[in-house]
Amino acid sequence: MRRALVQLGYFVRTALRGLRSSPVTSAVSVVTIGVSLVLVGAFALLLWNMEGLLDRFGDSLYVTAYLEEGRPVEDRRALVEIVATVEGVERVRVVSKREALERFQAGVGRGSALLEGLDENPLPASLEITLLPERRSAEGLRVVVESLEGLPGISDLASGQDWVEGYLRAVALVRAVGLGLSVILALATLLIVTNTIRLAVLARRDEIEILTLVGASRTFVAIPFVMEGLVQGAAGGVAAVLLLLGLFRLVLPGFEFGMEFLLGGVTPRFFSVGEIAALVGGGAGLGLFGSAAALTGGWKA
Amino acid sequence: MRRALVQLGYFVRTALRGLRSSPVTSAVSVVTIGVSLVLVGAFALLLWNMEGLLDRFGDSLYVTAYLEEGRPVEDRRALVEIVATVEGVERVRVVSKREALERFQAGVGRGSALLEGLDENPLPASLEITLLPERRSAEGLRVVVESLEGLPGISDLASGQDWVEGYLRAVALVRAVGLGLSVILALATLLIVTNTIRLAVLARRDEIEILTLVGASRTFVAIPFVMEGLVQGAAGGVAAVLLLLGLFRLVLPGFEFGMEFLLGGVTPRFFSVGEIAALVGGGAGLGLFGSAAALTGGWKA
Amino acid sequence: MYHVSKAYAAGSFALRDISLELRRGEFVFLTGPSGAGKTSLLKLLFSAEEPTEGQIVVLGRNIVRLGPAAIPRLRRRIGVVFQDFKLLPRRTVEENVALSLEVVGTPPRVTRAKVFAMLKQLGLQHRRYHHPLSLSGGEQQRVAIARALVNEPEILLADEPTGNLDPDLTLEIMGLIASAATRGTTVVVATHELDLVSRYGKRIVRLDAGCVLDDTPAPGDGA
Amino acid sequence: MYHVSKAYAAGSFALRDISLELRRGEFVFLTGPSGAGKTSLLKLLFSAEEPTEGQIVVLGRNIVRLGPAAIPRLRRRIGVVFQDFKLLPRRTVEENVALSLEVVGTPPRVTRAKVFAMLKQLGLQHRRYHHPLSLSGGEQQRVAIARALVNEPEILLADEPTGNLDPDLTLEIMGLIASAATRGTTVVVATHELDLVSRYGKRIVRLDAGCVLDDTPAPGDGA
Ligand SMILES: Nc1ncnc2c1ncn2[C@@H]1O[C@H](COP(=O)(O)OP(=O)(O)OP(=O)(O)O)[C@@H](O)[C@H]1O
Ligand SMILES: Nc1ncnc2c1ncn2[C@@H]1O[C@H](COP(=O)(O)OP(=O)(O)OP(=O)(O)O)[C@@H](O)[C@H]1O
Ligand SMILES: [Mg+2]
Ligand SMILES: [Mg+2]
Repeated sequence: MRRALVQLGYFVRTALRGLRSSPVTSAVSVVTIGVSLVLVGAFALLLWNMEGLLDRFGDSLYVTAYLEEGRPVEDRRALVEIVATVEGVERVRVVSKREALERFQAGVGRGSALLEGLDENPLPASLEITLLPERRSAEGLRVVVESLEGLPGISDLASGQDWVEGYLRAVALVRAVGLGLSVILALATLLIVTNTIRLAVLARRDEIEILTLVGASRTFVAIPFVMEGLVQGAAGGVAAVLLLLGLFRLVLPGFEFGMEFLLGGVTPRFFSVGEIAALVGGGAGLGLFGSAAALTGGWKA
Repeated sequence: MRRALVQLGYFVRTALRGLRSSPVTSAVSVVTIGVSLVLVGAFALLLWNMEGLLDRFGDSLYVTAYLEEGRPVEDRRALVEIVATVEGVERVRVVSKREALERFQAGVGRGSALLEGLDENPLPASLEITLLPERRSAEGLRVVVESLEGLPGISDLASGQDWVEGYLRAVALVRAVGLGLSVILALATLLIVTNTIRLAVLARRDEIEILTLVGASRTFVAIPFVMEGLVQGAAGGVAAVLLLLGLFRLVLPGFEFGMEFLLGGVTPRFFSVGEIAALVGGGAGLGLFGSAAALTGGWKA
Repeated sequence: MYHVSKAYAAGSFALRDISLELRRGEFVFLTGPSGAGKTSLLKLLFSAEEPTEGQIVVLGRNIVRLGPAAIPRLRRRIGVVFQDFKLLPRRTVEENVALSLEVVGTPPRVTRAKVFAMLKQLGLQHRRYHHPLSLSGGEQQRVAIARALVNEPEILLADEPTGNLDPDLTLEIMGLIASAATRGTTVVVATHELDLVSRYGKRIVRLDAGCVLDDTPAPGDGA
Repeated sequence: MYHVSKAYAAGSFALRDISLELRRGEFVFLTGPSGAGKTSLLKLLFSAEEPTEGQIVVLGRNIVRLGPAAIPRLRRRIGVVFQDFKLLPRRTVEENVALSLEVVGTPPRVTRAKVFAMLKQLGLQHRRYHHPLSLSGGEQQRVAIARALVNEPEILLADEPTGNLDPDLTLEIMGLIASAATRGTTVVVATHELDLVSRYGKRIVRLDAGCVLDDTPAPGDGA
């Protein structure tokens, strides 16, 4: 016990001394880890905010139920209530005949007097039925449409099947590309960081050799190095979070104009506390893993 | 002259010897440069293909000119020809009354019998006027609309101003985010590469010190190192191109389904020969710059 | 202390079919011209190199068969003064000497006291916080000697321990090494300085081109 | 050859107010106990360190005022044997020796011939393609000497050039150095080996604690 404490003291002291006595090497490791995490973090932020964007698009994914003409208002209310309880439905909105006409005119073009000649509004009222996010798939859509099909008061259903499939494919594509790039980025980062630490260890191989000649066991040599890696990694993680925060604050206002259009009212979000902890922890893990790998791999070379 | 040749021979021999005698360090530099370029390259490919995508969306950015009813067919032909010569117009397509009705019905929903009760098709024929890519801006649109406004035979113009502005903002956002990420990525890559080479130089600082003690000038010491950097960088560049090509070939088929929806008929493109040369040259430049920077910065430390 | 040893390094023989036996507490000089194999022999004893052939028994263990975990344990019982010192350039003199105590887990307070005493004996206490690179050659050599002796090893291997020292210091340090031998430490000193060798009247092993030329026992010794 | 030199290193004096003058072609031994300042003095001559105070004139140039471009040029005219050899571990013996010819731009063929001749003189031709780390201490020292001599320097500074060599080799190498002196090279040898110093009957400068203790001219010399 006492000996373990003595050893721990030695390890901590040696690790700190190592950090102090090779500032360039340490700085390089910290910067490399930091930069790598900034890349990963920036990319993660982008992806997450794009997910938000996709969800937003998903909100305009709805089933339109055209209502039969000439039904009493009470019937329609009852219908809305029934529809709202159908499994998979998130929200129901009533679009009146009048509103339908306005939309149509807005869609065709401003001054269009297209339907003006008609004595009666030919467009029917309808229900806009939004699906729950988890139901936004071709399958979920089919289920909802089937549940609605028999209901009295509904003359016709339009689910924009094409648009839905296109949307779903686009989401899948963005997710896949994002995932692919994330994997490449993560692997690249891991490779770069372990390589950098391997070089840092290489620069100090004399030290390692001498320690083993004096009778130090592998563990005795390795622990301070690994601790150094841990500290450097954590420092890199903290630096990355600060830099990302700075970038986020700096860059955001410039994009707000375009952002508003794409994200609508959604404010782009930064990392949560847990995610920040994960980033710093990831840095520490990288440093730890990197130096451990460098020591086992590069012990001799 | 003779002496210069002798020196050049020495430099080349020394650079090659350096590469051979420190294989781990060289490999680390090559891998780091390669990985960095893979990141940059993958990102560039993504961006360029997204630009293609944006252009594609841009194709559906057109001005609709509704035609007056009851004009003879000759008049309409003449109008189309005139419109086609307006500055900024790329293409003109005639949408007949019949086609307009079909589109409308398709847009409202499949079985919709909405306009069936009408004895006459209320929708007018129109011209779809596509703008030249370089004119696809709010300003370009305004110019075209103004040029068209006076023309006889046109009853109304619809340019979907909102949609245009939204689209343009989205393009600006994607470009800005892409540019921002590119800049971060490029800086990060530069930083990582120079750092790695700095460590590699640090690992050989004894060599540098001894050379200067034997009377070597700075240039004499530096040139072989810089040549090594150049070779390492070029090797990294070649590796990056091969890896990217492999990834591109590997990943593409899996995405084709989603891709088709987004890109339509556009096949995602790989780098041109010139771009490949630029990538390899960029690697060589990185290596060169990195080692030069490491030598001047880290000469003493 | 060790039995038979036979070794060659990288194609050409550095040592050919050497057999030696050292007793516990013995003091042996190893001499021979440059390149004779003195350093190679010490490296074998220390298991810094493996013999190409033959067996070596050190402190009762056959080091040829030793696993990688056992080698550090053995090394902690042996003090070595390397011909090229092998000091850590980024640690102070004090920290360098403390190393051989730290690897056995000595508490910091004890370490500091022992290191200080040892440095004082070697006239280096004022260089305590210097780094090896800012020391003269002789001072570095003394730091290496301090590191080898501070842990009171059972075996002391010294490769040219006085090559960079002036005659006065040489005498002093040989005295220190000899006194370690009288405390029961087995001492092997490799050196060319024939004066030194002859002055002490100890056992002398002469090597040349990897062979034992002769093995003169200490004058007062019956063996 | 140089005039006044006064220097201290990092707070404490390594050399105090030294004044020396060497003539072209002179052979001088620099002796003194460990830490006396011998290496420091040689470093000053070689502009590896700058004097804290005073001026040093070497080969007609005041090296204190020398720009960074002129220092390499000066160094190419001086051969140095470092106490710790300073060989490049990743180059062969041949390449290490060739270095001092390559920095002056000697064509490869000439270089190879000169290097071979020099290695042969030092009995190292069979180690030509070895790396320094696989050489014995004495062999490394001889490589360092070969590198210093191969370029026929105008000044030769040798720091303990025979510390790792056996008596026979020491004689041989001192002969080589002495013959360089007879060819007009100014030679400064720092050493503790008093036998060596007394045997040659050359000028002796004794240093202690950074001061010149005495300066004995060569017996046959009127100065
Ligand atoms: N790692 C190695 N690889 C190849 N040859 C080696 C190696 N180490 C030593 N040798 C060779 O073995 C021979 C003996 O070397 P060793 O270092 O044992 O000599 P030494 O007696 O210590 O000489 P010195 O007095 O000069 O230090 C030398 O010729 C040397 O070149
Ligand atoms: N770079 C340095 N920084 C601080 N002190 C130094 C430095 N170099 C040498 N010294 C100190 O200067 C003094 C003289 O050192 P120097 O190397 O000149 O001695 P030396 O005469 O060569 O001794 P030796 O015979 O042991 O090699 C020593 O006490 C040493 O500690
Ligand atoms: Mg030896
Ligand atoms: Mg010295």
